[in-house]
Amino acid sequence: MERVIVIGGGIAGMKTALDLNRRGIGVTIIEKENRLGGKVLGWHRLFPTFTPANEVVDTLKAEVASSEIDVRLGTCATALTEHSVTLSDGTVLDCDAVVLCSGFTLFDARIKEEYGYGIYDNVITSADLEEMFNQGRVGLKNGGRPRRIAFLHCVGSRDEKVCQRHCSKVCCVTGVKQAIEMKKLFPEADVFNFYMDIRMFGPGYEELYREAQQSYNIHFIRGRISEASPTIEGRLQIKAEDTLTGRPLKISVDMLVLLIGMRSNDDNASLAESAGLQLAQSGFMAPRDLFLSNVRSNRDGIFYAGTVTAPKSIGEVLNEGAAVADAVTEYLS
Amino acid sequence: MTMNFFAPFCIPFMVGAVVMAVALVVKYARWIYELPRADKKLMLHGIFTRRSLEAIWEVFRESLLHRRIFKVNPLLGYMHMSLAFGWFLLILTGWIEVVAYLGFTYVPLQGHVFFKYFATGLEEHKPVFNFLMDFFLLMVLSGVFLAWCKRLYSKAMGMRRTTRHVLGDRIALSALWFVFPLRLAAESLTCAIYGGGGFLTGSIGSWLSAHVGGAVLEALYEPSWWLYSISLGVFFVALPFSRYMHIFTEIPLIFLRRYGLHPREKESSFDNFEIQACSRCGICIDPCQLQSVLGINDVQSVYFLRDRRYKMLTLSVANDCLMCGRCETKCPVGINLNSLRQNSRDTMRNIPDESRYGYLASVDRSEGEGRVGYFAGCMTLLTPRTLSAMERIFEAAGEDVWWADRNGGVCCGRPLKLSGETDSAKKMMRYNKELFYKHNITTLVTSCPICLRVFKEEYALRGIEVLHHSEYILRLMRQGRLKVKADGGKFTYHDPCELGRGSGIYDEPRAVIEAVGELLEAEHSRENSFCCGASLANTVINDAQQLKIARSMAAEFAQTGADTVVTSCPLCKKTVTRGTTMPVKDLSEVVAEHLA
Amino acid sequence: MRRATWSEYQKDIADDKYYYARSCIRQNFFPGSERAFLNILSKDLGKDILDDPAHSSCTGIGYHSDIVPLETIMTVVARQFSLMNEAGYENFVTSCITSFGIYTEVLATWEEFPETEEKTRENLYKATGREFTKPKSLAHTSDIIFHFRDLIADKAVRRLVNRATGEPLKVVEHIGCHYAKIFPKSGIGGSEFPYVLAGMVDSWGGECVDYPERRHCCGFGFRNYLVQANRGYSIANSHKKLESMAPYHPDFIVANCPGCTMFLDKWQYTIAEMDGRTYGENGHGIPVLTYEEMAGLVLGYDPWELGMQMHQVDVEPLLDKMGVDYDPSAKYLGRNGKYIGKPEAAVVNGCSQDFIYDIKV
Amino acid sequence: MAAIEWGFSINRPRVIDVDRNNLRKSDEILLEMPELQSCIGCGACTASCTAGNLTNFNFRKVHTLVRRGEYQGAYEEMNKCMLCGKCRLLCPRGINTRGVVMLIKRKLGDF
Repeated sequence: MERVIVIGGGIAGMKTALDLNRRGIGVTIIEKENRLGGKVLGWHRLFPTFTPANEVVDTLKAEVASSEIDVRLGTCATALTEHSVTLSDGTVLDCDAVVLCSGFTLFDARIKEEYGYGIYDNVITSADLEEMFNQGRVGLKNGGRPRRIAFLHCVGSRDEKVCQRHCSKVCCVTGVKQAIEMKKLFPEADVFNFYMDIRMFGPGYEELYREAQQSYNIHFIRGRISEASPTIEGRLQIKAEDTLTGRPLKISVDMLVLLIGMRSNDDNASLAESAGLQLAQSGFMAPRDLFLSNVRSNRDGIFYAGTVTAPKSIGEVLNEGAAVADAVTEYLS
Repeated sequence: MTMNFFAPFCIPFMVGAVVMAVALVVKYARWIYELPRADKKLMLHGIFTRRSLEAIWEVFRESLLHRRIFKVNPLLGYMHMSLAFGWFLLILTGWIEVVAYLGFTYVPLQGHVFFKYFATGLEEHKPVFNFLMDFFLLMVLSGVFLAWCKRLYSKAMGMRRTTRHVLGDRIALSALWFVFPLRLAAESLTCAIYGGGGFLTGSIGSWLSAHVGGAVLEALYEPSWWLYSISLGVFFVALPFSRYMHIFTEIPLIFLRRYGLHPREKESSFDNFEIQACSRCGICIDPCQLQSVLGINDVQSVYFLRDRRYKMLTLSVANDCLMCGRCETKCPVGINLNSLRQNSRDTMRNIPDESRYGYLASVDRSEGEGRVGYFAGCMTLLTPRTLSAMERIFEAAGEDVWWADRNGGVCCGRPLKLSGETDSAKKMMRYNKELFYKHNITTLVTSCPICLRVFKEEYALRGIEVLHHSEYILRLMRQGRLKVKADGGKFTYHDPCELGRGSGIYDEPRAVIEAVGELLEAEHSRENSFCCGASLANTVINDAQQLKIARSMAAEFAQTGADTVVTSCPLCKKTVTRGTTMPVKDLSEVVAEHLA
Repeated sequence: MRRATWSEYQKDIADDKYYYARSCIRQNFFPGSERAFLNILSKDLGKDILDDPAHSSCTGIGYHSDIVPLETIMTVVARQFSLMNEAGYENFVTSCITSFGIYTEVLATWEEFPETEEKTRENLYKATGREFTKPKSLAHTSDIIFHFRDLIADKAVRRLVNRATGEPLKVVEHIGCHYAKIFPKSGIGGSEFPYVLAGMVDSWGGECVDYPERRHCCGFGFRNYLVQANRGYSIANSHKKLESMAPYHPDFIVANCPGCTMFLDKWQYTIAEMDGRTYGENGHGIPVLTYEEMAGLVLGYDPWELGMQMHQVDVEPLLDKMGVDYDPSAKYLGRNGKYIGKPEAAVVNGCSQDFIYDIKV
Repeated sequence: MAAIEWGFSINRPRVIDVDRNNLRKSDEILLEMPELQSCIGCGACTASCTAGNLTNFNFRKVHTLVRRGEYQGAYEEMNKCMLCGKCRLLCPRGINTRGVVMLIKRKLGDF
């Protein structure tokens, strides 16, 4: 029986493995964490429908568990060719094809130190906020209810200063979704979203954006926050330009949420080198082309699915899982 | 024979009658006293002319017979006529009856009203009066019956909606409902005990005396007259403070109108006559698209007038009106609903500001040298096809044109006036007027009915003929300067409110369309045409509501079987386009496409 | 404040043998500070530092005011380096933040555009017959004090604490814009959370205040100040900072840029005269210190020796708080005991406006 | 006041200080017309504006400032509007722009 190794046990990896397995192909998933699920595990609800994230992950996990897929947790790939994958413990696994589903890394907001993440208590990231939602404890560090909340879009995206030129695509709608969730939790609070552009690319996203504005009275200010400083009341003063009026603006908020972007994994480069793969300028893996071979790498036998090639939404990632299974099957036959 | 014309039960009636009389006199005297000087002059000049005679004839027709309601809705007309004219005849015949029995002697008012009660001792009966009085009573009762039905089943009366009333109205209404049934009861009981009466009261009386014991009849007799008197008294007291004020107010209104009085740009005392002449019949509710399409049911003219009368008018009610004029054409009292709403808005919003629009002073972006001026209007600048079509038409006709605002001009002022900022609107009007004079034009053509209306009504342009482009195009065609060829196209036409009901221009655009193709009328056209919903007069409804109106009104066009909807207003064009998938064109475009 | 990232912004600072470049503003407005710096280095710390009389202004003010062209200033900078080479030193330290910015910028420009360095060598040679090599290290004088902050702490005779209460003094540290805002890597702690002054304050027992406008410019802004009509912009910046820090009741302000020290000090005087508004305790201004003065006080220098009588805002309230012994009568006596003149009473020093301007109510 | 002729004064900051601004009127306006919040700043209103063609009146900017609590001069600016209604025909978000003008004037004027 042919064997395909899927590197990464997030939703892309699981979907790929399931679709291959369904076609009678032996699959091994290699996941560096001690559980399957990837980044989506940390998410609470999904835009734009507020579907609980675990509905997606749990379904996939249950299907994987009830299948014959070989899952190796707590280990990662350090090198690969189309016929083998070397694990961190030195083991070499042989295979007939490899699908790289190793996803992305969340941007470390501490690098944008002007926003004070890790320095001021109530500066958090979008991922932290999802974690708070999951734990059911949303609020200020001191347990208080925020009266004013600011969201900052494009932290670690579209920013030459941190070498992240690309757009992370999903943060805009995440910001809108989280703003609505915060407004629902704290109806008395004013919510301000600071953005450079609002990119509502998917179905229902624009509608959600409009709903946020009109039904939830969320203020959208076009301007990037330049800095956050503490105030004597323990709030955060943030500065931005309200570019639509051409005036600088400052405002004190109780909570600043940084919508952190997706960046490429640090080990993409070494993996690429080991297998002779091409990297995009952004550091993500470069597929053979962006149209007919968008799940194939430049080397036969090595495939991509999910955010290893670029930021994507969950729906798109799952589509790629299905697409790559098709491409691998074609390759093996 | 001497008769005593007093009984204690008369007191409620007498008090009511006195209160009503005093209230009416005080009100009318004050309103007339407060009339603007110019209005007083008009009144004095008109009183001793045949206009007064015409007014009397109109009072008979409208206040008693309610001819206009008949025209709108015969059943409703009959209801009003039977109540008003029937009651009038009852009173008139009653007086004649008293004279017939007693000769010309002084009989106090209650003596006339309760004659049946006081006249039980009469030896001879005059059956003709018995018959007539019963007949008229029956007539009124039939009206009351219909009124009851209207309350309960307004649809049966051909009205989808009926007015929701304030407390005072409900009291007066209830009293009125009971006046005539109680009169019937009191008179029938009287007949049962004392005999007499006509086919109605007499017959019921005989039946009662045959079937009901004498003691019971005796016990009911006095209370029935008391109740009758009380219901009359209550009604009279309530009348000047309720909608029933219209019964009397319509009479002076008809006279004043005949003398040439009308509502002005600013609120004036004359408005009182119009406002209180409103019977709140609610005929204005059904034509209102805000009601029929959007279900908004507290802003229609009837509510507007009510709120204004009781000084509880809010901006949101005053502003929430398309001013399409559909209700105005239906109003049986002929109240100038739009003018009243307009001057209410003025009162609520007009803030004279001398410094406002100071920036207009040096603006002149016009071009061209012709004696014919073309004013596109702001909206036409957003429908450039109209603009280029006009250009081709002018060229084809060899007209030398002065383009007032092709490169951006100053608004005509009507939108601002519609919002109530009357004095500021005047500044724009003054600016444009001076611009027209400066360029020595003799004809002013506009393709925007909104502009057209204000040019005609407010600008008072001496030596400049103002034409809508439909009129102008038709004139060119009739003069032979513009040749068009018909190609069998099927068109339907939407009457813009400001052009049709607003300026009375219905035939010209139709004549133009018929010259190039076949015109298929929609179900609602001319005076009955719908508003597109985007009227500048309404600043309250939102975009979704505008769209809903547009869709509902445009649905009719598809049913005509036409290929193209034609209209002659840039705003209507934009709006109707949103409401239908059919192509929508301005009249000028259609003409330009068919130039020979 | 948790300065999580400052340690990522470190730079190499030489341990000894410095070639010293003076600051135009510092030597004019805070002459005692430069002397104190030289004394601390050479006497207290026993370091070799050369105060070369042959060096000149870097012409940075002229450069930022569009009066001195880039080529000229590069040549001036090259001459300073040449003098340093001639004196046998490799570590260039400059007293001025503007100069520090200029040297950093020029070195970076030469790095990125080598042809400009060639041109400069040519210009310098043509003008003076000199040649030069670039310094091994470039540091601001506050970097040097920061470098030796723990040594100084060891030798300290007093700490930055309130003698009466034992509480640490609340210090507003203000970093000159050209220290790290142009090249974040050139400053200790980077541009967002510079640690150069905060490190001194921490080591010497004080407590830094993090207030909303901490990062804001003092308002010097060269052309904003130099053109009288623009001074409204300049003072508005100091005003904004002072308004923002006032609620924290700082005991003093310390700055590493001579321009900032001067403007935060003198604009307090102007604001008080204009609006009657003061920001310190008891209707006084907030004393503004150079880091040399702060170090000098810690090391037990006499305040008048440090030139603190040259401040617009009186420093006595601070000296009292710190328990510094000083002779009030010696304040306006110069080095030879000669009277150097005394400023008029000022609102910023607690004198009422009515008194000064004889306002008849 | 000061007897010294300084030749300059302390410039007022241009910053929109949301903390210092009183947002009550702004909140009232948004409560009455929540759709105003859905403005995406495309500028179609201002581009088509009849008054904006003749003056520096910028409807988009004025209402945005009002939403931030900057009321100074907003009434006077809105008074430049002719209420002609072109902007309402163009607004991609379907905002009742004429209603907004009237509402802002009502809230910020004295009527």
